[in-house]
Amino acid sequence: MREITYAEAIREALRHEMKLDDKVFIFGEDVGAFGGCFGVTAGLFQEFGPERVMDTPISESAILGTALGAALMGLRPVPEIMFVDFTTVCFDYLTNQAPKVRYMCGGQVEKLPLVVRTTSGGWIRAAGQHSQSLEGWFTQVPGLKVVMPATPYDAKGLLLAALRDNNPVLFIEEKALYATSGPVPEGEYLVPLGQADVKRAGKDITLITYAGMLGHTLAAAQTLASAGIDAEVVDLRTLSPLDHDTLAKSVQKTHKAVVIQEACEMGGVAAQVVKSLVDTSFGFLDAPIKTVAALNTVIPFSPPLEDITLPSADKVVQAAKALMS
Amino acid sequence: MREITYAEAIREALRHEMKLDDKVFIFGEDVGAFGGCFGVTAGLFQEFGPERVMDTPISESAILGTALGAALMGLRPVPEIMFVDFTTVCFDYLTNQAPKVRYMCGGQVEKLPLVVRTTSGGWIRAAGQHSQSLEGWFTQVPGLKVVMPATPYDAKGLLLAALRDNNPVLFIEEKALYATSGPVPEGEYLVPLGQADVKRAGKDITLITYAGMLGHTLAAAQTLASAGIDAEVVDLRTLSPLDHDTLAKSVQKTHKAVVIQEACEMGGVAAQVVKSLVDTSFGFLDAPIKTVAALNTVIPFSPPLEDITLPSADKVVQAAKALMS
Amino acid sequence: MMELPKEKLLSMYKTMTAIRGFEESLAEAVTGGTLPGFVHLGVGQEAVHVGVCTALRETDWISSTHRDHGMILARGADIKRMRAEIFGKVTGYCKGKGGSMHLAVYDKRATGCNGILGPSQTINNGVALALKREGKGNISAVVFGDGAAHRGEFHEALNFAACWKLPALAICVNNHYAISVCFDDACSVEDIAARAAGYGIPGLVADGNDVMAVYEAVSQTAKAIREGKGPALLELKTSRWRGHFEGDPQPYRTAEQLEADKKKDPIARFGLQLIAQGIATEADLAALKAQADKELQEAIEFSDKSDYPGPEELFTDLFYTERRAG
Amino acid sequence: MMELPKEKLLSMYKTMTAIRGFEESLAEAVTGGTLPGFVHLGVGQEAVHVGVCTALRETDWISSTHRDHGMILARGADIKRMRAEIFGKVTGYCKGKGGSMHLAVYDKRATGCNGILGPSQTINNGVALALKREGKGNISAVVFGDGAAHRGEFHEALNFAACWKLPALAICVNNHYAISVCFDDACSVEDIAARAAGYGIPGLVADGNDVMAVYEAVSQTAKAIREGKGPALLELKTSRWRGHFEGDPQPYRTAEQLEADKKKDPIARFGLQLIAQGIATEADLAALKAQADKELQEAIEFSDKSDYPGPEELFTDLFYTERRAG
Ligand SMILES: Cc1ncc(C[n+]2csc(CCOP(=O)(O)OP(=O)(O)O)c2C)c(N)n1
Ligand SMILES: Cc1ncc(C[n+]2csc(CCOP(=O)(O)OP(=O)(O)O)c2C)c(N)n1
Ligand SMILES: [Mg+2]
Ligand SMILES: [Mg+2]
Repeated sequence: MREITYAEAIREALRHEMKLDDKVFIFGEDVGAFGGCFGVTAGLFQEFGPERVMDTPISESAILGTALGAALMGLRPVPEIMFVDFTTVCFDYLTNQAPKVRYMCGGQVEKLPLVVRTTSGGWIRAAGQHSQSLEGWFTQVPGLKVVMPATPYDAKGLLLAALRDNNPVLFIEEKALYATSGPVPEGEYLVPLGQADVKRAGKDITLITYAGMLGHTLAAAQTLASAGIDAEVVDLRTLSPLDHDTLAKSVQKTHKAVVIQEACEMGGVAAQVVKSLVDTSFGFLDAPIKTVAALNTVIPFSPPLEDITLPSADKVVQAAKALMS
Repeated sequence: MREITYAEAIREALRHEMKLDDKVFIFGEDVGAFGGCFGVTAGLFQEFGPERVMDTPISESAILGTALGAALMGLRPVPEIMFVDFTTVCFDYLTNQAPKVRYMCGGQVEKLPLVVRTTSGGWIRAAGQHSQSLEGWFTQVPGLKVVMPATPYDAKGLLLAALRDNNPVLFIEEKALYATSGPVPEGEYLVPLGQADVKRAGKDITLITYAGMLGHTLAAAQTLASAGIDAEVVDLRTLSPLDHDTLAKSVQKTHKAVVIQEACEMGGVAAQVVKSLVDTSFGFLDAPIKTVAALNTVIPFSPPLEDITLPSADKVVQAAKALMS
Repeated sequence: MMELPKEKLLSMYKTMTAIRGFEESLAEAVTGGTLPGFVHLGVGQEAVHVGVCTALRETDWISSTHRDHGMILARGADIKRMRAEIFGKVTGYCKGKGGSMHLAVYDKRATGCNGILGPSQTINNGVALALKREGKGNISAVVFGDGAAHRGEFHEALNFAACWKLPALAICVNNHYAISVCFDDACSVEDIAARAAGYGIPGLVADGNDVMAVYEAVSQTAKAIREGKGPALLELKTSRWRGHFEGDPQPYRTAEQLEADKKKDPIARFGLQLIAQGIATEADLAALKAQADKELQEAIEFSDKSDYPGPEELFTDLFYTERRAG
Repeated sequence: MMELPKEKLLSMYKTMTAIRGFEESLAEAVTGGTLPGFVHLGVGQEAVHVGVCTALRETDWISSTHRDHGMILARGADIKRMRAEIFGKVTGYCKGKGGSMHLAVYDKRATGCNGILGPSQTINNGVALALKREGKGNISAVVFGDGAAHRGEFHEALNFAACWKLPALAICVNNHYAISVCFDDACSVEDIAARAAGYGIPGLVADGNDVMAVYEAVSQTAKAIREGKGPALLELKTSRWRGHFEGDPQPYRTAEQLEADKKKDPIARFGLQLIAQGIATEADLAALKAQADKELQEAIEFSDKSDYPGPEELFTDLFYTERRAG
């Protein structure tokens, strides 16, 4: 199969859906002729014109409010918030508004097709306010779906599924993955929301991860294999709703688990994963579930410090080995 | 000891500190002559005047921004956000600003004395946007302390400690507790931040809770006692930093735990507590840790529905009994 | 006034009395302890509700505030289902899940109130954008208070709407108070409408106690918007007669102030106009009020007899589910 | 211009060249691949930096933007520690933890840049409030871009400051672009300063490429603020010469536009003024530039030789800790 990048896969999903359905439209800061801060929407303005791909003022609340109003009217907006770090200035829309409006009006609004795209993660030396992994806030919100793809294949398939979902979806893309490549079918396919994926089968220990840490975790699994440890790697893909079943199935087989996330130890979804496994699989666990995560500090600018702050394949290997011994 | 209400205890702490230190000042919506939406600041405007107790326009971002700027300059602001549900419109200040400013400037700012008071919780028939328990967002933020007192005694002592802390503190008060009474010393005393409190000693099972659910949990413990189950009740008091030691100590004694929170199952701090216990005390656990929490839905207006959505003493009893059998 | 047919004018009067009766019956229910939660009553602001809704087309959209049961009634909503919603009954418009603070009636294109002040102003842009694409000359109006005009959303929404030339009408109902805080202490200009200058859009002030003045101001402003001239800001000056919420002791204003406000009673004023212009007699007006009272009684009975939603409603409507045909 | 002593004028010139040299050396480092992260350079905006800082008192406070290394340099910060910070070294002002986007120099009362557009505008009110209480006539200035003027904070901050009559000066540096988005497409009025009308405060526009015009506009506006007249909004029109960040290919503007902008070079312009008025010769100016270049070279060496922070810095400064005496 042809290989394209994660960024191209996302663009392909957007283009596909925009061609099919003229209710789908994109807007946000610099998404137009500029093609987006990370180039994801490059070419779409040229292809679909200024009615379908619109630049906005720097007004994140107005971006999401406009999107929500348009979705209420049956359009299918795909607004972009440049960095997930900026969701803090339009947080109400992702928590009190979009996820609640249908419930609070007793279902008078039937569909609410709203996919908010944003970007996450570190390693670009952008310091404390442009490097965070903040998905853990959003997985606490009933009524909101949260998706974080780790591969180009999943990025395209999950985004297409999100665009058809008729619910508010927060679609978080990993900056560090944009340039990574992988096989992606040309045509249409959906990766259903809410299903985790076993990215490597194994029998000795389950490594649970998502988004940018998948690559590091697979590398760790490779290293562990050469040390005789056969790790299973589960990619969550959708963080809310969490796929409790796939997690349980894997851990009930391996009896051990490490959760790996780029978010800091006190953030992210590690705690929710641990809670899920304690709930479903306590009797199957041979050892405590461990977490590999960023340190509980602000992400520092200085490159050597950022590198120690964020998690690494090495730390995954260490954590897994400690559990196996 | 004399008994006063939770609201009076908070007011007493504010008054005490305002008398001692004229850098301390209060501002927010309707906190002035009106005395605050829940009457907590009643009388302070009259006592300290309009320079120390200030009404603001409905501009939550400006409230917290002004507070942060004043704190940077050495004042000791105590802004109020009327409902924790409204932190969504000033979220950046509680996540990207106050908790990070000292770190990102490498400690050029030494003290950052900023206590943000707000209110939490349901049972007042205020529906989906005025009834939430949202503390779980804030306990994911390095650099921010989060406090939620459950008794008048703790409310006063914790607030005094927060006001002296020189760090940003989010002080979340429980609406349903304002009118509840308890013994409170007249003078000054501090309840240190970061220390949980065993509110009832017991040997069979640990019930971990905080804020508004403490009363329900103590009632459940009473019921359990008559069924021959001796429950220990731990009140977290400070949610961030979490007191891992007290939790571990209790569970290593009882071997069983239920976490009780008013936040919905996917929110709050239950998952972080479970993660902490798995980390510290896995080998001591006889049974999975269970959670009693609100349902994963929007809090409905209709009273009978709200009552089923929120957790109750009954559900605590059921969960504890299920673990004991 | 002659511009509107007699029946329309009489129906406006009736709606104003119906709104007042509706609100006063809620005040009684609070006193009687039968109404759950808290309600913000719009007594004194009926000219705003009826003037605005008379000027808008049925095909326009409108969102309003926590003080605007009246706006939704004036939009033509069923008073029975309104009452039931406020009492948390399953027969309410939102099946009892929203209550007073989240009342919305989508089939009347009234998206109702938002519990968070501000967002309705930006959401209005999205509705307006959809209407612009539809291209039928419909507009979307957002109604908000003088207090809510200080939220950041006010600014982001108006600049955005002006840049995109959206058919959006921002209506600020200035009743001079935001809970206890007097407008003069929370705003550095006399008229919120003055802020329109910052966006290059029209900014108008009208007497919010005069239903015909409201009607005319909204009609004219809306006309320009329908023609594609972009958004506008309209400020309606009025006052609220009751506390911010029922039970508010109002230490922040004097009995004299309140009495002066009440002298501007929009219903009495409109009644006098109708009589002076020979459109109605006192007896006609009394009959309209009696009719409204009767409908209110029926609504109260309907609501009282209705059930609360059952536990099966706890999770419905949270996520989209395919509806069965038929 | 005569108002300022000759040494002051020459030092202003020198600072402008120093800022440009500093920024250009960073551009080189980006090209050379030695600078981590991304930087936003202020080349072309030196008149803003030096004009503003010359007009303010040392005891005033100022916060600025991601494009304002120059502002902090103009405030008198040590160029060595500035460079070191931008390269993530422990000798930097923030021990390398902040970098370009969070550079702050508190001992010069320059709180620097905020990575989130908007909050600095409200935070400025708190600083101003403290200065008002102090009562010494000091003011607090916040500098933000034309793009950031569309965030809700702009509105909340100005209304708040106006209500409380805070000694706060809002300076909008309008360089006509927010990343790729042209000001005309993101704003419905010609001047951000027009928005002052919505708050009843002065709103002024000045030529941001003319250092003396900036100096005078800020001085006069600041004077009124010091006298207790409340906040003001000042807009400085200028342009940025380089991409939004280094590496930005700038497809959104033509080479001709850019050349036209560069013709307004604030440094060349100021130099010509100084020569025309007999304050300096070309040789004097060249000598000032040479001196600035030398200091830059020293700063580069200092930074290059400095260490990165060690792991012991990972958690320091996150929470308050008592400092030991001595
Ligand atoms: C963001 C936000 N802040 C505060 C509140 C609490 N609150 C509800 S109504 C109100 C006063 C609103 O005043 P105004 O906009 O003038 O409307 P009025 O009540 O006068 O009709 C306040 C402060 C809220 N709901 N949302
Ligand atoms: C709330 C927020 N939204 C978006 C950004 C991303 N961003 C950084 S700088 C910038 C453009 C700013 O334009 P302007 O304010 O005009 O300043 P300039 O870059 O022209 O100096 C944007 C969109 C941000 N940092 N914060
Ligand atoms: Mg009002
Ligand atoms: Mg700009």
